[in-house]
Amino acid sequence: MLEVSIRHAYPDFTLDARFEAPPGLTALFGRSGSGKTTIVNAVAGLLRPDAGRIVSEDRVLLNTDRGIRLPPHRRRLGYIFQEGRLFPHLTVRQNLHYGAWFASRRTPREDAGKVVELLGIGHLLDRRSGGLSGGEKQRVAIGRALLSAPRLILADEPLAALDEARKSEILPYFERLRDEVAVPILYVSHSASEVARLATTVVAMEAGRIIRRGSAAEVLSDPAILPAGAREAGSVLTATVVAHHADGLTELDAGGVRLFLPRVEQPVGRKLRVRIAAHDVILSRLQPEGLSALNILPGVVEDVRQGQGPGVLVALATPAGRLLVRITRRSAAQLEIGVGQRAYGVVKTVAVAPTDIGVTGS
Amino acid sequence: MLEVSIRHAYPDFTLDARFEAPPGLTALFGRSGSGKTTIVNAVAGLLRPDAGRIVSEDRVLLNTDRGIRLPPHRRRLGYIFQEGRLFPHLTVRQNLHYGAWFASRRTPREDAGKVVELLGIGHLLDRRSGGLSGGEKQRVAIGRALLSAPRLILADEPLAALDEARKSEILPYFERLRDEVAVPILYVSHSASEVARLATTVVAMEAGRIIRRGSAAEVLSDPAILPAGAREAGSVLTATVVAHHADGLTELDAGGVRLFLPRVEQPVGRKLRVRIAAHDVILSRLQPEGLSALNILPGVVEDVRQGQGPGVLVALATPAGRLLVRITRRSAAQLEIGVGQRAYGVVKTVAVAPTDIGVTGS
Amino acid sequence: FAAASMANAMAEIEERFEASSGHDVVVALAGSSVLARQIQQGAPADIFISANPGWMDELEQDGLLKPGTRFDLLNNSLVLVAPGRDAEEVDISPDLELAGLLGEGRLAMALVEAVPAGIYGKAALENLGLWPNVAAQVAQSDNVRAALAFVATGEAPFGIVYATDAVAEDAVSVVGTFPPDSHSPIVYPAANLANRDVPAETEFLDYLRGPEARAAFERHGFVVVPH
Amino acid sequence: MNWLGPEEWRAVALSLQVSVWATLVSLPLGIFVAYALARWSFPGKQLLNGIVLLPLILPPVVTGYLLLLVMGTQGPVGGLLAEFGIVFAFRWTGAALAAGIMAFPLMVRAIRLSFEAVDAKLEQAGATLGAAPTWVFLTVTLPMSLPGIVAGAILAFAKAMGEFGATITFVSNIPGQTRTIPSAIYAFLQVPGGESSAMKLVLVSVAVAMVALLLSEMIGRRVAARVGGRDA
Amino acid sequence: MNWLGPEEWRAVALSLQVSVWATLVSLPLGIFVAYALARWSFPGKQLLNGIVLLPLILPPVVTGYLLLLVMGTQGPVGGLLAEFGIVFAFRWTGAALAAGIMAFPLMVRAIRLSFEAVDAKLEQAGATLGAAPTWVFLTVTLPMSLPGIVAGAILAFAKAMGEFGATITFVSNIPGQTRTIPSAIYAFLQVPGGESSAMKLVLVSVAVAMVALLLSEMIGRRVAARVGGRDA
Ligand SMILES: Nc1ncnc2c1ncn2[C@@H]1O[C@H](COP(=O)(O)OP(=O)(O)OP(=O)(O)O)[C@@H](O)[C@H]1O
Ligand SMILES: Nc1ncnc2c1ncn2[C@@H]1O[C@H](COP(=O)(O)OP(=O)(O)OP(=O)(O)O)[C@@H](O)[C@H]1O
Ligand SMILES: [Mg+2]
Ligand SMILES: [Mg+2]
Repeated sequence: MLEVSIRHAYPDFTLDARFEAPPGLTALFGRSGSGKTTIVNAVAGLLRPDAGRIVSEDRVLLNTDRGIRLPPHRRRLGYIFQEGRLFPHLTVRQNLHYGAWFASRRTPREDAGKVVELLGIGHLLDRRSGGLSGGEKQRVAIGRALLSAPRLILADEPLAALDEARKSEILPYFERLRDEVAVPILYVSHSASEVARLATTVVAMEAGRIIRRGSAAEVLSDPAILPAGAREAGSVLTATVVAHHADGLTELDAGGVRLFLPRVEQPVGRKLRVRIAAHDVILSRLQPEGLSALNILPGVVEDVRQGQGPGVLVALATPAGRLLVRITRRSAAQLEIGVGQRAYGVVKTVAVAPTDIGVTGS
Repeated sequence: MLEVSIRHAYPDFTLDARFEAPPGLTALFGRSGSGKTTIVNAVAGLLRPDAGRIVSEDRVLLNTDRGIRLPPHRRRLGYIFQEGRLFPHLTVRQNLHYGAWFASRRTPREDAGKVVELLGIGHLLDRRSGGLSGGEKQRVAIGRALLSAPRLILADEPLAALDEARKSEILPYFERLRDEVAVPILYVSHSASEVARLATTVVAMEAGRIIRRGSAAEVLSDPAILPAGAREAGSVLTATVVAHHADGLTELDAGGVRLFLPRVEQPVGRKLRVRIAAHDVILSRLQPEGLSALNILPGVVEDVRQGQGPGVLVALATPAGRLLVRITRRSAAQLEIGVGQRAYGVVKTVAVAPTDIGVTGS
Repeated sequence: FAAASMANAMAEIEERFEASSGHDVVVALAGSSVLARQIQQGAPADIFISANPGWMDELEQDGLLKPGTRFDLLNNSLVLVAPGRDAEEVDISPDLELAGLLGEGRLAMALVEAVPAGIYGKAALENLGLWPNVAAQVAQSDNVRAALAFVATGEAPFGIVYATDAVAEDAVSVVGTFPPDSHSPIVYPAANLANRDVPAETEFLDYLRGPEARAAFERHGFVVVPH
Repeated sequence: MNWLGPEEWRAVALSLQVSVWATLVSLPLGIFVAYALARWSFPGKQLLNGIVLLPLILPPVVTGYLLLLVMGTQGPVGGLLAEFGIVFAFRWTGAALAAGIMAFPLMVRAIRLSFEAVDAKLEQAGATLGAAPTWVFLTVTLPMSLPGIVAGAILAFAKAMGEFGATITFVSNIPGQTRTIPSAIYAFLQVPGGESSAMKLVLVSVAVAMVALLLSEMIGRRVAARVGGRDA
Repeated sequence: MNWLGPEEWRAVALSLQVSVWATLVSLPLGIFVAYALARWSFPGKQLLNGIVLLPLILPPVVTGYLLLLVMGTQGPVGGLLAEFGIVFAFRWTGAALAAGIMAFPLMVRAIRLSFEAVDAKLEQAGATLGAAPTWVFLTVTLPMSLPGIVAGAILAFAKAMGEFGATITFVSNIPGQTRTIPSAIYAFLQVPGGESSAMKLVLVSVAVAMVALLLSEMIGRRVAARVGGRDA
């Protein structure tokens, strides 16, 4: 449980945010300057909000009414800052171990070697932070926060400076923290696919206020707000690994429908969450044939929503769950889409990005 | 013309890079720590390479053989740093005008008001940089570089900290600089779609060396290197705006093939470059019917390349140009794809992101 | 404790006394005012030789002197000096055109209200009726040596210093000696201090009065007050 | 106030004059030397560093004496300057010179520290935006190190207010010309019973210095807020 | 070397002893006060600030005299300490005390400037990683401001080597006990013909200070490289 309720006024900007989030990873999502970092800083104790209450897993971090304000160093945080903030006078190794030094010896902690390997910073350990590249700095900052045995992780755009390949290596690690280590995580990101994959709860912000709070599927696919823009709408299906095939595909079962995805390194029987971007789905009235796309989800049109642009969002009730499809108005007209009609959602196997497939949280 | 040839050794890292790029925007593309910022710093004159020669548009910036080394302030740069580097003691306005102050009065310069509006920083002008959010800082840094009347723009991941909406507002501006103002630009990015859209030339790096240099289409779709990972392969088609339709679609002509895209705010007759990600194309042996996808490109299979993963890259020669299609091995087998066969590439209209459509450079 | 201006002489005397008596003497040198204040604050001093009777009087009033041990040890005389090895002598009398000789230049003296040499010098000039003419041109230093330095470097055309100082400085010459009656006698009183009792105290005081010490003092230009 | 005689007031005014001039005139040179020490490497750098520190190590009397030898009207430099009508000996200008020289090491150290604390990355940013090194210095380095410059100036001013040994040795103690507060205090302390007059002057000098200190703190705070990028 | 007599060597040794002790002992206090002035706000802060600066403003003689009054065996504090067997008056410890007090303003200013230059964001980062304020200070603030601390220490050391007025006033000029190099120089300068001996001592003292300066520059450079995040 993470409960946040903060009021704070800057000269030109007022934050008035209140949300509760179940255990797991809570993603803060919103445009530049909407107040994400401000919230994270308040949770970290680096900002004293004018008024507020912050509770993480029964630990009251702040309660201005009752005059409680835990100092930052007793909040047991792992804060990955938006701007790195490595200690310039320490080596990378010393930076990494800084937090562990202060953590109680009994806390279970991450294995340093594993984290270092995951982040690909083994060759940097004896360097100082001054000469590191942007991405290297960011990776060390991630390692430093993770190795401090935190009971609450704050990550402010942790992957923004990294290349795609590195991102897809690090993302599963956050999933593990969320699910196995069960550390609550407050995560800021501009990337819908990151958020969809990781977030238990998404909190969408605008100009200092919370405009929506809910599961990733709910919030990201809400055509009424589209916090990340129409392009980022999509549905999140839950599926179970059935088999790994020799041709590199993994077969999944989503409510009785077969889905084929590029190889997913998860054991058979594992439940996954698969994000399917609405614009990656093709809608067909007929059962498609002779197509390279392998995933065909039959369903019934549940809802048709038209926005201001040329796009129409169609919600298709399939056995695998609600599938969002974004098509053009013209297509909608041509196909004569209407609520209650049968239709097929076609998803290219390779259109589902590895970063869009994650293991499910609790 | 940008000619770069640099050798420089750090204790653990050696850069040995040489490339030439035609006028326009040259994108440096490569993993974290591959040496991109090092090259940009050498071009800016902030790093003295062990040996090298850098020429931009007939201006020799560096030639260690002939002992020429223009100091940074005479290189007439607009450098957008990876880490902002705003002047903390100046207001946002003063930061923005800092460079203009030193530029010769006769240089044509950008209109400050327009840039400020584009970047959405009008309300920040009288603030100091300390309290700005990460994205706000980055936007001011972009503005500061653009307003210094540069004759060479260096941009090191300028958009990494920004949300999608802001990105798609700023991208056209870089196109304008590239095409109308005709300033050479050296641009570092981890995002294939940014690069594909903007780059005249892409230079792919790995561990301090140039591994490939060519047009965006050539480099990004090269299955042999896939600098950004397989997911980022794609083709770049050139198309002309034919008409804007009332339903919000724009009709284009690409070598005689009609393409429909979400509304593109460009006048009829304008040539555009359209990036189509390989994984967004569905391959069909039959002429597809009853599909929501509107863009169907007939063609002949030219090449089939199989990588290590489950994917197969198929190159389809269409009247609109070479279209890359990424399908699974299984699909390839099912469809019995072979060189010389006729096939259809199907692209969802809404699958083409606004950030993937740009005006063509020279 | 001894006035700083006695440094050389005291060093010599100390050495001889130690050699002949076997006692270990420690000589602390500083300005008389500093030393007097320190004695007031309980400095571990046994004997005080002041360049200024005023400070000795003050200590006496405070009861810090062992009664009956005070005596005048040394005399000194005041001279007018000028830069150069052989400057023209002048006759120091009420008729001396000192102001005229100075011209635009300055008369270097020690502080005329604070430092003994300055006080004596001012008194002498007043007695001779010269003071009002030159008062505005006096450059005061914190000690005699600094005043001498002004003359030695030629910065000031004339200076009033102790004869002992003038003797040792090659770059100046004595152009006249102030008549002894133009100022109160320049004496260096010595006394045994009350607070501590070391057997050697009296022995050393006696030694100071003895012939060996007298010789040493005279070598350094002092005049020993006859007893 | 009538508890200070006109003589004393003259000393106070003179001290102020001397200290302000000593500080202001030496400031540009101090900034220059501090910058050279902080950013350049040149032969003899350590020597310069040492020379700057010299007045701190030498007993003030020695410094004063050296000044007298070099800058007196008969000295090599002083003689030359005298030809141009610049005379230090026995003038308040000489007192200012002595005070300035004694205060110089303090000023340079504080300023140098601040220069060293300025992030070279910001200076580089200035250069890429077309600012030549001098301009980078004026628009980035200097404003960013203002807190240190203010601190250095106030240290120098305080030192100048308290300077005595070198001053009296170099330019003597001439009422209205070179009798600064410390010289006056010294004179009072030399005579039995002069303590109370001395104390009054001490109080005045402390008060002046405190006012200067408070002012500098206020400036410093405002400047530091700016440099820290905060809106103030 | 035989161009310095045993007396002079004793003065040199004593000066070193006094200056090293004065610097080392006042360093922790200097760091503390500098930190308090740089980071805390408390009532009387400006007063503390002023008191620290006091020895710089007051003529050294006055400082020495005040010390004598307060810390002498007859003085309120000195008397108390004397009961515990801690005596400053006329001991080398007193010389160290006087030198330390005179050097204190310089030390504090330099250190304070460095503390102020440490980026508060890094201290915050330390706190989020579980370091309590004391630890943040020890692991972040202190190491990052080492260049300033070194600079402050060397300034203080140089000042202590050159300190004279307060020392001689407070603890007099007793050979082997309180006769430091400057006092010895003073004594030589007071007598006719003492200049050459004085000059020798000046040279020694300059040499010592220069060695200290060079050492501190070397340390400072290395430390600065580290703090700047460069590998050195
Ligand atoms: N001053 C330096 N000393 C030592 N090594 C350095 C220095 N500067 C850079 N390097 C190393 O050179 C390599 C290239 O750095 P560079 O900053 O050019 O990478 P980059 O391609 O910009 O990476 P990123 O995408 O993470 O910003 C890195 O491994 C870095 O650690
Ligand atoms: N110290 C401050 N003083 C004044 N305004 C501030 C201060 N700190 C933040 N703000 C303002 O508050 C708003 C929210 O800032 P915040 O850093 O929380 O944004 P953000 O959502 O993290 O944005 P980004 O994605 O760009 O990092 C911004 O408009 C910013 O300018
Ligand atoms: Mg932020
Ligand atoms: Mg980089």
